[in-house]
Amino acid sequence: MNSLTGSRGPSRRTVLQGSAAIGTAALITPWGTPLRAEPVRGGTLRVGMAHGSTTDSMDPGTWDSGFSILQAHTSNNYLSEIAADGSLIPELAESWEASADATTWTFTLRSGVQYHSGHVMTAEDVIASINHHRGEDSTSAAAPIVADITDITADGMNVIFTLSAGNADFPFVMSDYHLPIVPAQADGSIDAAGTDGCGPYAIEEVESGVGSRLVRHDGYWKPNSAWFDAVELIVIHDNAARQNALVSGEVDYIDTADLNTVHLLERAPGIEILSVTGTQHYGLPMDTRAAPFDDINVRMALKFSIDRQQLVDTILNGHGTLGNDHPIGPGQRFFNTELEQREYDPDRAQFHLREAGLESLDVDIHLADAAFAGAMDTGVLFAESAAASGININVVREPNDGYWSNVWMQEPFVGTYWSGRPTADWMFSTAYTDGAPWNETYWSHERFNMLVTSARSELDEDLRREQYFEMQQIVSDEGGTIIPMFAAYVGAHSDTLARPEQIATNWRNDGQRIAERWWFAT
Amino acid sequence: MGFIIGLVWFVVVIAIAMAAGLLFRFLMVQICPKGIAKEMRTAPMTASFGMLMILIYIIVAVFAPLIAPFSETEIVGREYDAWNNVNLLGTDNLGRDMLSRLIYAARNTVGIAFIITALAFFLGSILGLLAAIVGGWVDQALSRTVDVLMAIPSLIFAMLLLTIFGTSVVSMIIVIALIDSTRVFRLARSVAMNIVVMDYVEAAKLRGEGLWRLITREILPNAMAPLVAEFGLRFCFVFLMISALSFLGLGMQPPTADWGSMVKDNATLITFGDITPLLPAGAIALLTVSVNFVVDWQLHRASGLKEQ
Amino acid sequence: MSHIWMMIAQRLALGLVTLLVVSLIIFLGTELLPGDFAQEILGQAATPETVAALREQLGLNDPMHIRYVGWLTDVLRGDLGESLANGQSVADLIGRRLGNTLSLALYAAAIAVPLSLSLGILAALFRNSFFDRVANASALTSISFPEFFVAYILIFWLAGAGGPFPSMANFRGDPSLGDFLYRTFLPALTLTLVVTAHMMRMTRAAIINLLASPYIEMARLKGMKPMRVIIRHALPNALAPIINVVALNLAYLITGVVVVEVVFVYPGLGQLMVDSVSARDMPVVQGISLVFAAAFVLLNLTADVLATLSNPRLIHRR
Amino acid sequence: MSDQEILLTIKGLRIEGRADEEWLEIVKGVDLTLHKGEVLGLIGESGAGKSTIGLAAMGFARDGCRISGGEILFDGINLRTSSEAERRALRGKRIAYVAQSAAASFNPAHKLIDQYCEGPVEHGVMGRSEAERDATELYAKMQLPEPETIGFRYPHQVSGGQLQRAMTAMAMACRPDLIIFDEPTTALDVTTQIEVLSAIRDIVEQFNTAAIYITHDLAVVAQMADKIKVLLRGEEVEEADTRTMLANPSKDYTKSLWAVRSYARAEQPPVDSDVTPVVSVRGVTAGYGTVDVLKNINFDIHAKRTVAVVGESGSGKSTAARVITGLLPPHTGEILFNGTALPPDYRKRSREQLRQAQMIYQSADTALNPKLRLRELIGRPAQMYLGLNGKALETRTKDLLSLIELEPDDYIDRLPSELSGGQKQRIGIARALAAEPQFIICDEVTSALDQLVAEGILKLLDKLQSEFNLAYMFITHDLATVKAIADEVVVMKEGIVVEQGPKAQMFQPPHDPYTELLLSSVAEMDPDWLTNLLEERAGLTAS
Repeated sequence: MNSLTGSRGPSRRTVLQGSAAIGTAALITPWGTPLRAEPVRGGTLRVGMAHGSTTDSMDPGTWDSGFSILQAHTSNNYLSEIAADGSLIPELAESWEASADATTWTFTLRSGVQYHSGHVMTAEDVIASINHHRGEDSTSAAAPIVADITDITADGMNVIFTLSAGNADFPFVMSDYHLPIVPAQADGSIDAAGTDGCGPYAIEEVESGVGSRLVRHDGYWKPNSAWFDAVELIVIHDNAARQNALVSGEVDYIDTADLNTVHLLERAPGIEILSVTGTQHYGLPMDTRAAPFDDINVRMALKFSIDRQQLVDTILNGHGTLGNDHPIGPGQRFFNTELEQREYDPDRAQFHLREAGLESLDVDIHLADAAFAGAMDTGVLFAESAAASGININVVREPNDGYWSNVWMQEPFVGTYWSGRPTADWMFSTAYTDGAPWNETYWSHERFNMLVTSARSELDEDLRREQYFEMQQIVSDEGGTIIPMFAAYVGAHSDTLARPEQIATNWRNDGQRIAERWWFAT
Repeated sequence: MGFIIGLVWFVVVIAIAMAAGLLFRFLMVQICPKGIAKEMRTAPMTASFGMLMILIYIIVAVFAPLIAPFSETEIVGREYDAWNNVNLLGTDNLGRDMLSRLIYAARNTVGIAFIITALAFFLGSILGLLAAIVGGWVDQALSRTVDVLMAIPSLIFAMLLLTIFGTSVVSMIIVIALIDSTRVFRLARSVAMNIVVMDYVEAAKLRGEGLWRLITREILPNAMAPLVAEFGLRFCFVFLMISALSFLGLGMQPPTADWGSMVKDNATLITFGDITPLLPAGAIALLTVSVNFVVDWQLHRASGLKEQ
Repeated sequence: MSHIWMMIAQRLALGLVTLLVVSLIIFLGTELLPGDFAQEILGQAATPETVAALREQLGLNDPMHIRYVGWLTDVLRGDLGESLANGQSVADLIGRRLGNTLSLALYAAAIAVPLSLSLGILAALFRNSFFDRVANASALTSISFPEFFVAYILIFWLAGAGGPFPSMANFRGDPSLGDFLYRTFLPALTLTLVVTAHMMRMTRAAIINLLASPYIEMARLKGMKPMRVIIRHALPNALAPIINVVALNLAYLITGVVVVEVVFVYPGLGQLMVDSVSARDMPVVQGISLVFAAAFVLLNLTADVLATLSNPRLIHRR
Repeated sequence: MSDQEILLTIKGLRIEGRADEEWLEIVKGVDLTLHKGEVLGLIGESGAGKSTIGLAAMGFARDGCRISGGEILFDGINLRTSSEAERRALRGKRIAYVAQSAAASFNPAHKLIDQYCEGPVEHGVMGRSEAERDATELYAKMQLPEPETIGFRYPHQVSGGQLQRAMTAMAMACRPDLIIFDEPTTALDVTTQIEVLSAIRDIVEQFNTAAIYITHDLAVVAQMADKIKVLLRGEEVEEADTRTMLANPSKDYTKSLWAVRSYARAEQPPVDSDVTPVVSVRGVTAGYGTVDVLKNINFDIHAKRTVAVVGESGSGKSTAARVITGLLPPHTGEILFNGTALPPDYRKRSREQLRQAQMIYQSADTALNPKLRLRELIGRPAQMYLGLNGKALETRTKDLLSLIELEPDDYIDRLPSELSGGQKQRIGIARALAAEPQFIICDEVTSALDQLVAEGILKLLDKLQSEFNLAYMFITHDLATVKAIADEVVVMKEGIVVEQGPKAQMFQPPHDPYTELLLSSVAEMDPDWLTNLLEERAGLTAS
């Protein structure tokens, strides 16, 4: 049942969707020409995964680790998909259409899509899959992103979503990794422990925190994809062990290379580095309600006293770009190209310090490498560079264990990372608007909040751009987070592995679709 | 061929070490007052070498700021510079001078390890001796408590406690010392058990001596030899504990340099054949070996075995 | 012999009390950890609503003592409960991993124990010789390197590009014995290096400690060869401390090898424990603590029984 | 005997021992000749080098010692130039050794028979089963009970006297030409000693084995040896055949050794019955757990008097001391001190009560904390009880050192390890005196000492008693000591007082049978004493 080629590609009738490019590939290809060859079928792809825990479960509402997310995209399909070029394309939906105020969305489903178990996908499956995350007593991590959905109904192969407020970017939400389409049970729920899906590979066995093995789904509907016979995901926490496994040929691909030594890994024979910069960024959020961070000049002083270039060179080993204290990446659609890049400037930092009426400043920053890889070192370097303008930063090492519950959003000055969101609206309304669940700086800016709401349902592209530019300006100058760098996703693979010309930048592992898009070179 | 070169190096290093040990012993015999000189003369080569090394470590630790070419945290070059004229041992992952960090780490690591071990011994041996001398329910209560604490794997227990109490230096010292003290308790108690039956302890009890004096004057001096031996090993295990904790993300607070964390931070380099991480690891190993050489010698003297 | 059975019974009873107290300490410790399961499992994605809902669903809102007593009653009924994270039976989760942990411990012990005993005996025989000092110094050096570092060095030499061994000790399904021994050789060797020094030094010290005994002099005056004096006359009397230190190290091989598991990607109990602690997955944490504590108690008991059996004065009372 | 073939010749033997880093000569040129079947007694005080010479006869030097000069010829083999392997082949096979303490010298991990068979089997003299049969035979010859099965016991399951005999049997296993006996009976009770001595003498005679018999006890060596060599500080004093030596010692040192046993303190007048005794033991029954080690013991100790409590090991005499000191509260009965009852547990006693009763221990090695200097060892009781400090304490400490006849300035800062055995025991006495007590328990205070030294201690105790009006309780197994120092005697056996009364009465017949056995078992300086005694006892049982 995979003869549905006709419906591939964007539907011109859908609003906004066609131009939803969120980034261009920023490929570092030291070897010159990209790899290209006719894809061939066969072989077992063995992937070394940096993140995977014995507490991982099959329930989509709990997916969090790199392992869960890659496995999700390998064994499941979603309503929409972010293509390698960054555009949003339909996957299990053939097309979608919005009402004029963008509050009602109608998704037309692809027919005849087969699950690994042999069942065929229905509209009820979609409703059950999304409803799994909704409701008062939802325990899903995706609960906030589906909170706006007030109703879902089925009409044959159409599924109609009613939203509480207009959202021009709603189809993007449907590509979220928590929202795979899985079979509904008789009572309208889904089997949270089940492994069935309609993605390119079927889970053969899985052990949390250890790994899993998936075999090709013969009935997969998507043509010219899923070239491997099988995929093995192996959790290898230790950086050195993971790299050893790659170098010694025990895995073909590792999703995370140790940035400290990536330059050495690069020299190893037969190893290629895959480095893409997208939306992932590291930040140092300050609680804007707490002294001294409630003073905008103090925040500005800190923003000027961090040496961004040094961080990119040292912490990222060059695999990233400078951040400008707002969360929108240079490749994204509404990236503010007019905003001046903030540089390390001890004099201006001192100026702002004096503006705040301070001679010197002593602050604690609470960090753990759980915040992001290299967070501790970032703190150390920050402390060194800030010392020049009379700012004493005391780096407090917090345990990795429990960092997100006890330190982040608890202590006034911490570290954070965001893998980013495909749209500016999604990003801003997740972590910057007043009352957003993860507003980590407790920042409240009237004009900014107003702009977010108005831009969300704004249909005019230019007006929208103008508004997003202003939002970035506001966040950068007045916001509570120092965002010094956008970090590349750095993985590595053996040269026996061939990859398409364009690599997705929205996420690591070729947009988590490596198993579908890559193949073994012959 | 590599093997032969390695062997030659090995022999050369051993020879230099032996020569240094001999020279040191000779010097000490000349310099020291008569009593110490006499003991020094009995020191075997290994012990002399060990003492020399310990002395060097102490000097390095005490005079770190004078010896180190750069400061502990200063960034002086780009990251992972090779060995060169300015940074003799290259730079670390942030571009700090490796040699300077090694030297400062001597101060931090040895200092903290010493405090931890000393605390563990203070706690463990006092309680162990108390249990042995008082006996009865005090002994039972203490021994059973220690049994329970020892039944929890130390690394996991340390992780648990450090997560609860935070990873400041103080809590690290207290937590590791506490966990280590259970091992010391067991040893101290079993050693003391053999001493409390001695007539001189009975005599002291009959004299009406208090507990404190019984412990400090009658038992402790006679239990010193095995305790000192254990001290040598425990002292070194503390480095490893800190290092393992650092591996699990709970080590020393940066930017403080300590060998355990330095091994951890640079360890991945070894998989590319870079020997930089061997330096802090070697520093730990050399101190371990040195301390234990001296301890072995002292034990040998205390054992009364006369053969050489 | 009856007093030995008495001792075993007594110690087992005491061991049960130890397990109970350990479970209580671990429970309280995990409770004291900042954050609970609901927060940890949702991580950065947690919102107050979802956390509250998850707590409600898993019964985490019950008071501490009720949860502990509930857990305890289940355990006494032989039910270790289910993982909060993925609903799997704790017994199953632990069972699989315990097998792995025990196999690796056994493998390492099978190399380390004979090796360290022989080295210790030889060092005692050739005490203060060049051999003794080199063996001693090498052993000390090997324990003074952090475990993960030893592992990296071994991987660098023996695995990686061109090395004969795999750098990962993971395997799928039931490997053949040969395959198992081959794949887990490096972790076993790492552990061997870590524990050998302690046992070797104790063996050497325990033997040398006896060499001043009159019965050793007697054996020498009977014209016995030095090797026979050590093996036949000193060793049997030095067994108690040696057995004790072996037991201690075996316990370590079972309970303390999380770092080696991580480096060699070996699915053992240590990794499960660390993950479960950081997720506050209480039933799993409790289950593993019980296994670890039981291993410690049983090994100690075994050591004491063996030490008793090795001493005729304790088995054959007058 | 001298017409027989020479077995062992030692000429100009020099042995050095290491102290700190120096080598000191401990045997300084000793000559020795031994014929086949001959028994030589080596006698001397501790430090005379007798054991060292005995071992050197096997070509063996203890760790920390080395043979530095002279010649050792055993049956034509030069033990100094032969290889270690050659010497090893001789040891156990042609030259055997019987150690002082069989309990310590038998390996606790192996059965007696295994240890017996090891020598013959390893030396290739006979096979295992033959050796086992042979062992049974020798055990029977050594008059061990149940000779067929006793070998299958572990050493700790066999009594001390039996062990010593089993060890002699083991030494005989390869039928050696020479056996070195190193104080084989010193650790035994007197009654056991006789059995062992006679067994050894019989078997040596039977196999015509040559022997070197090392001891500090003249009376014992007189029974065993054909000739006697007296040693002093590594040098020979004189050598002669046994009878000559006993009757006519030529050197002063030898004479002084012979004279030791003559000391006896002056007879004390009887105490008035209305004087309150210092210590009074009333109906004491005590023990460990439910087992009573003491059964209804009564005796009094008066000021300026010495009560000797006599008995063999296991008689309960030390337990009595523990009851009096309060270490072991009795089940029933009480201890009166100057007429008032003491609390049974020492922890309940007042500091004053503790001060009044002091104790001197048998082994000064374990009774003195090896890590404390004399200043603190002796000064501490004075500081504690009398509140002395600083200058006063130092003066008092030095006075005490003078009292025990040690030069104060020289000794006050020494450690116990820097003293000789006798000096250590004096420190024990000084420590007891420092408390200025009325009553001192002396627990076997002389049994670990050489006789000359022991006599010095006894004299000192005697002197101190009259000087400070002390009451002594003297625990001993040695009747000679009793004779020397006691006013009253309490004889104990298995926790019961079998006889008690003034000394004069005790040493006069009629005796309790046990007292009689004890008295008759004390070896005398008569070469025929053992033979006569055995004949006498045999006659008694026969009739």
